[in-house]
Amino acid sequence: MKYVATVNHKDFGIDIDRPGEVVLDDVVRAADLRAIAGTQLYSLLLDNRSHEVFVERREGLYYVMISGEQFTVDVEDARLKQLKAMGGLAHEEHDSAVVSAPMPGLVVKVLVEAGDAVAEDQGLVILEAMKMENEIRSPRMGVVRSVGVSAGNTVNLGDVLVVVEPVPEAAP
Amino acid sequence: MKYVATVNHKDFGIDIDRPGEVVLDDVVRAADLRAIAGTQLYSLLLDNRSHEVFVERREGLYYVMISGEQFTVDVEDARLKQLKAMGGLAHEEHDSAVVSAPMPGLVVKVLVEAGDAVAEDQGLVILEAMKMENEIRSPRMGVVRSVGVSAGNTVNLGDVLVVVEPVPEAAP
Amino acid sequence: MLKKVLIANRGEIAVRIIRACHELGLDTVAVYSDVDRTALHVRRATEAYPIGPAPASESYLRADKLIDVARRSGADGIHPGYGFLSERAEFAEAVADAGLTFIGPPPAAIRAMGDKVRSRQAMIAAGVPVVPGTEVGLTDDEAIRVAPDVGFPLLVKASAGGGGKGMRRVDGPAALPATLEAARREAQKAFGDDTVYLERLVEGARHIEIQVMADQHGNVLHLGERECSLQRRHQKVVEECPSPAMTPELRERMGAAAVAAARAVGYHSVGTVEFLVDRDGRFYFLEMNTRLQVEHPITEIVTGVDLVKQMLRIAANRPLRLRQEDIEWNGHAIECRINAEDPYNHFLPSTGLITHVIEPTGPGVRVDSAIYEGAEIGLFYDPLLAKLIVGGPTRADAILRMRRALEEYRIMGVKTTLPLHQKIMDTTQFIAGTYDTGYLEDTFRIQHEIRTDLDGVAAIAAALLAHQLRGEVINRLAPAGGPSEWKQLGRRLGLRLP
Amino acid sequence: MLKKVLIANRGEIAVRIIRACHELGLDTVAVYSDVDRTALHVRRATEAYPIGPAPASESYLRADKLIDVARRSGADGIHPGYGFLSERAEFAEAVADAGLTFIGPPPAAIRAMGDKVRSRQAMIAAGVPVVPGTEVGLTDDEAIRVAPDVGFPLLVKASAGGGGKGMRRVDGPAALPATLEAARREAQKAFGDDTVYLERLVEGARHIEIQVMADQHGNVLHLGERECSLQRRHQKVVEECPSPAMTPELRERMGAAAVAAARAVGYHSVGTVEFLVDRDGRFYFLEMNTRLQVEHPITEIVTGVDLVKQMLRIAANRPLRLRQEDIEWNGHAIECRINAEDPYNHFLPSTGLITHVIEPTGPGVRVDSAIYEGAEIGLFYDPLLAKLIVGGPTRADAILRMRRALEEYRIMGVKTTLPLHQKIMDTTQFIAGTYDTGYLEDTFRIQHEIRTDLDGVAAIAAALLAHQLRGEVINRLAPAGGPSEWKQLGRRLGLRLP
Repeated sequence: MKYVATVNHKDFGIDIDRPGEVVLDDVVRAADLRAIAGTQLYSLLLDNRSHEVFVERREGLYYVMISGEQFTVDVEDARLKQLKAMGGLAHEEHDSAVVSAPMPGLVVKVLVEAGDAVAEDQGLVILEAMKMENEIRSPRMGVVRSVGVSAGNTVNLGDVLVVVEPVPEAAP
Repeated sequence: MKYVATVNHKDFGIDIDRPGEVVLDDVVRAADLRAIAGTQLYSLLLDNRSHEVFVERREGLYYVMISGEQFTVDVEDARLKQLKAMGGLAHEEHDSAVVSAPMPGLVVKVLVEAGDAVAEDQGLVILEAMKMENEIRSPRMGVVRSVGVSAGNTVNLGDVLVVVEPVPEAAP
Repeated sequence: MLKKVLIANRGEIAVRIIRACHELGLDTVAVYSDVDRTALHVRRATEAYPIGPAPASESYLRADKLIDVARRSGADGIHPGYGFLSERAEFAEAVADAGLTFIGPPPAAIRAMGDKVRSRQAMIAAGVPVVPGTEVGLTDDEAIRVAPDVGFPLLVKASAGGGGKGMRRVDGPAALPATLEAARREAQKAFGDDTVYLERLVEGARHIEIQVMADQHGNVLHLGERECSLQRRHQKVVEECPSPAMTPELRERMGAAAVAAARAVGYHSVGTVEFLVDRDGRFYFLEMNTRLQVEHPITEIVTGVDLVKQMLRIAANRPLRLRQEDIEWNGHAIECRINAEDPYNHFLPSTGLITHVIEPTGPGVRVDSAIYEGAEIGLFYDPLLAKLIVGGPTRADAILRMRRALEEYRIMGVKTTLPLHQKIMDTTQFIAGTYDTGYLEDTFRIQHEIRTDLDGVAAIAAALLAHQLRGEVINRLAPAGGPSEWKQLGRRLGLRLP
Repeated sequence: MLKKVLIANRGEIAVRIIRACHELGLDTVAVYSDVDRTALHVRRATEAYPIGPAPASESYLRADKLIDVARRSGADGIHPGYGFLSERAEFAEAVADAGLTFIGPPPAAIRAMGDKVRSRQAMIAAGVPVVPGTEVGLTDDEAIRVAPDVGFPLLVKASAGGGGKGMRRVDGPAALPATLEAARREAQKAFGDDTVYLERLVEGARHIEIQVMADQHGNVLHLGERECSLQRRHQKVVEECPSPAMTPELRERMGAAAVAAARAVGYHSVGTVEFLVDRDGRFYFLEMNTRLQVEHPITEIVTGVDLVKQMLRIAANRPLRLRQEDIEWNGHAIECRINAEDPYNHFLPSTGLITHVIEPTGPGVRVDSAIYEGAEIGLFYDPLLAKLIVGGPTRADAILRMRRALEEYRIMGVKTTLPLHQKIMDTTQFIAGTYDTGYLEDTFRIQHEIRTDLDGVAAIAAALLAHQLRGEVINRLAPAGGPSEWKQLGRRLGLRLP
C-alpha cells in the first residue's frame, strides 16, 4: 500500500508492504509499531531508534505527540489522493473558519463585529473559564462574517462564537 | 434487599434499601461505594470513614483487599440463604467477638473489666505502637466476658485482648 | 499535639498535607464538593465529608460548613492549604472561635499582609524596601495626576489582589483611564473591592521570594529564596532554588529583610515574602503570602526541612528545633507546574477525563499530584494538575534530570503544559539562568516549527497506524461491519476514536 | 568519557541505568528478548535491538549477541546491571576484547571474588575476618572428618554458589552425608561444579554489607553499610541504611575491612562486601558482589552519591572526586522489594497482565520500577516488579513514611508482596530493629486472622457491589441478557469478571 502522509504542508510518500519495513520517499527503513495495551501510546522502533509516540485520531486526522512536539498528520491512500487531484482543485483552502468555544465559559467581551478584517491570531472574543480570561483568536486571516455571541452570554463547549471567511480574491 | 455476607465463617446481615445507607446487623450506617473508572478500585465511605478497596470477583466470590488485608467474601441473597438453611439451623449470631491486637504494642490502659456492658465502638484497650496510641474498640454491643491483658503488657499481633459476648436475650 | 486535622482544600495540596499528617501519625479529615467524591484527597484521608455543590463559593469557600464538619468529625485542627480560605483572616478567627487550631498564621498577620496598601506601610515602617508607588487607594483622577511621579511603565494593582488578578500594566498616560476601569472591574468581581493603587514596574526584574518560618515563641528564621521569574499572566510556571542570580551576601540581606517583615506583623507558621530584584541586585518588597506556597517543595529538597510538618508542629505550639545557623542549602531543585492547558493553542484550559497517567520516578524525582486514571478535569477549580519536582547536586544535574523526568511523564485525556516545560528546559535563557519576569511572555514562544528529525517519524507512525487499521478493517469487518466494530477495534489497538 | 552505553539487562535496573545515562547526556542502547518488545527499558532507551527468544540463555545471557549489537549500534560501553552476565569474568573480558568499555570491575577481580574458596583465601591473606570453616573443596570423607572442628550447626556451601543455591544447613554429624550429597547435586546442576566447603553457621547473626567504590587510580573508599537481614530463602526482602545495629566505630572497622577486601583483588567500580555480624559485634566476610546491588538506592539516599553515575565515571577512567572524609550519612532510608508473589499463598509466583498501577509519590519517596499498565508478567525472569524506597531524617520518620507509601501503592492484575511489607512495617521486631537473618522465616507469619475492624467493611463493600450488579442486571439485562452484557456491565462498573 502506498500512502501520502502530510505534516505541516509537507508530503511524505510512504510505502508499506512488508512487515517490519516502510519505504519513506524511496528509502527502506526498518519500522515496528506496537500499541501499549490500554493506552493511546505506541512504541515505535524506526531503524532501531526508540520512540514512544502518543497518537489520537480525530475527524480523520492523526494527532501525534513525540518528545513534547505535536504533529497533525493527514494520511491518505496515495491512489485516492491522486484521483482527487485529477479533477482540478485538490484542496479546500477557501473554506470559512468557524471559531467555536474550546470550553464552557462566560463571554466577557466581543472584540470584533461582522465585516471586520482580521489577521491570523487576532483576538476575537474574551472568554472567562477557570477564573481566567482567555482570548480566543482567529485561526486565519480574513473577514468576520458573523458573530454568534455577545458579552455576558454563557457558552458551552463547541458553541459557535465567530465565523471568519477568507478575503475575497481578486478576479483571476 | 437483605444480603448475608460471609467473611471467614462470620456472617454479616446486610440490608440495602435506601441509597447511601446500609443496615449492618440492625445498625444503620451511612455507606457510599463508588467505582474508580477503569480500575478495580472502589472508594467506600462508611460512616464517613474513607476506605479504598480493591475488589475482584471470581467464581461468585468477592476478593476484597483493604489496607493490605485480604478478605474473601461470599454474598448471598438472605432469603435464598434462609430457604437453603431451612433444613437445619438458621444463624449463628450468638457468637462472641474476640478482640485481638491489630498490631504489636504496649498496653497503655485497659478501659473495661469483665462483666461491663459495652456499646459497639466503645473503647476497650489503649495500645501504643510506633509512638501512637490506638484505641481498640468493641466490634459489637455486649458484655465483657474476659480481659486478657493489663496495663504495661506487651502484646503481639493477634493476641487476644478482650472477649465481648452478646447480651443474653430475655426469654421471648 | 494535634490528633486529627481537617484539610480545607482539594487537589495536590490536600494530598500533600494528608501525607504529612499520616507521616506524623495524625488522622485526617477530607472535605469534598459533589464533583470531588472520588478525588484522591478523599480516598487518601482517614475520613471524608461532603460540603456541597461544585462551585467553590458553595463548598470549599464555605467556612461555616468546614467548621461544622470539623466539629462533627472531632478534628482539632484545620489546615487551609493555599488558595480558597487560606488567606482570609475571618476564617482563621472563626476556626479559633470554634475552639479549633488554625494551622497557619495568626489572623492579625493575615490581615496586615492581606491589604496591599497596609502591608506596604508596615514594611516601610519596618525598614523593608518597597517599590516606588502611591501609598493608598486612589480615585481615577488622583491616579492620573500622580502617575507621572511614579513613572511609566507602571502597574495598576488591586489592593485586595493576588495571583495576578486586578493587575494591569500601563506604558503611558494615554492608556491609564481605560486600564484603571478594567482593573477596577476585575478587582470588584474577584474580591468585591475595587480599591487600586499604582506601582512602578521594575523592568528586567526577577521575582525572588524568601521562605520564612516562625514559631509562637518568638523564633523567626528564613530558609532562603526561590526564583519564580518564569511567569505567564502573573502565574508562576517554573521555580528553582537557589536562584541563579543569588549570592550568599544577597541571600543574607534578603533573608534578614524577610525576617523583619514577618516580625513586623507578629507572624508565626511558614510564610513567604516576595521581592522584586532588579538588575543591580536591589530588592523591593512585593507582598507576603501568609500561607504555604505551591512551590514549597523546592525549598524542602534543598534545605531538607519538611515545611508542612513544621507548620503542624508550630500550630501545636512547639518551639522550632532549628536555628538560622542550622539551615543549609545543598544542591539544586526545580519545579514545573503541570497545568491542564494547551500550550499549542494559546494556553486554553483543557477539560476531560484522564485516561492514562505515567508519572516519572527514579532518583531525585518527586511528583506532587492529585490526578489519576479516571479523574474528570473540569472548569470549577484551578488548572494545576501536578507538580514535577527534581533535585540534584548542581543546577546542571537538576536541569538534565528535569528533562529526563519530563520525557517520561505521560498524561492522556487532556492537554497539558508538559511540552511547554520541555521547551523551556531547552532555551538558552533557562540554561544560562538569565531570564527575568518578562521573558516567558515577551520573548519565549513555543515553537510551531517542526523538528525536521521528527516530522518524518510522526508521518511514519500515523501511516503505520492507518495501515494497521485498514488491515484490521479488511480482515475483521468483512462479515459484520458497522460503527460498533470500529470502536471495538480501536479499543483493541489502544486507539480511541471519537 | 563514554558516548553511548548498551545496557545488557532488562527490568527496573535497565531503566535505572538508562536514567543515569540520560542524565549524564549519554545515549543508550536497550536489548530485548521477544517477550520484552514493549518493556519500559525498550521505550526509554535511545535505541533498541532484539536479541532472541524469551529464555535468558537464548537472549540476555548471550554475550556474542550483546557484543554484536554494541558494535552495530556504535555503543562504546556495556553496563551489565545485576544478575545475568554481571559477574561473569569471561563476559567482561570479551567486552574488552571487542574494544568496548565494560562498566564494572576488572575481570581478574570478578574472577577472584567469584570463587568462594579462592576469595576466602584471599581475604584471610588480606587480614579480613572470615567465618570459621574449611578452606578448600573437600571430599565427602574429609568433610565428615573435619566437621566437628568447624562446629555445628554448620553450612555446606557450594564454591560456585550464590543467592542461597547450593547452601544447606546441618545441625549434627548424622545429617551430614545426605546433605553433602544433596548440596553437590544442586551445585552441579546450577553451576556445573560440585565443589563444596563447610562453614560455621553464625546463629542470630545479621547480614550487613558495605558499599565500596574504587577508581582506576588506586583510590578506594566505602559508603557505609546496608542492613539486609530481612530475608526469605536467602533473598533479601527489606533493606535499610544505616543498620539499627551499627555504631560509628563498627562502621569504621567494617569499612576498613571492606576497603582492604577490594584492594586485595585490585577492584575498581562500585561493589559490595557482605558480612555476617554476630550478637557481639564480631563480623565475618561472606562474599563480595562485584556489581551494582539491587538495594543500592538506600545508600544513594543516605550519602547523596549516585552510584550508577559513579560507575560510569570510573569506567571512563575518571579519578574519584570524593574522598573518604567527604562521605557523610544523613537520615535513614528503607527499601521494600515488591515481588510478583502471593504472600497469602506460600509466596507462589504470580503471573498475568498488569491492569492498573498507582505508584506512591510525594516527599521522600522513590520508586525504581519497570512495570506499567499493559505489562505482561511471566515466569521467564526474576519476580522483582519494583523497589519502593523512602528516606527521612530519622528511622522512625522513614518507617512512618514507608507505611504511608505502601498504603498508597496499588498494583492490579498480579499478586504482590505489598501486603507482606505492610505487615513487616507493623512488627515489633522491625520497629525495634531487633531482627536477625532468621526472623522472617522462623518467627514472622503473615497473619491470616482478619482485622476485626475491617471484616465488616469488606462485607459491606462486597454486598454493595453485589447489590449494584443486581440492580444493573434488573435494569439493563431485561431485553438482551447473555454473558457479553455481563462483561460490558462489569466494565462499566470497573469490575473485571473472569
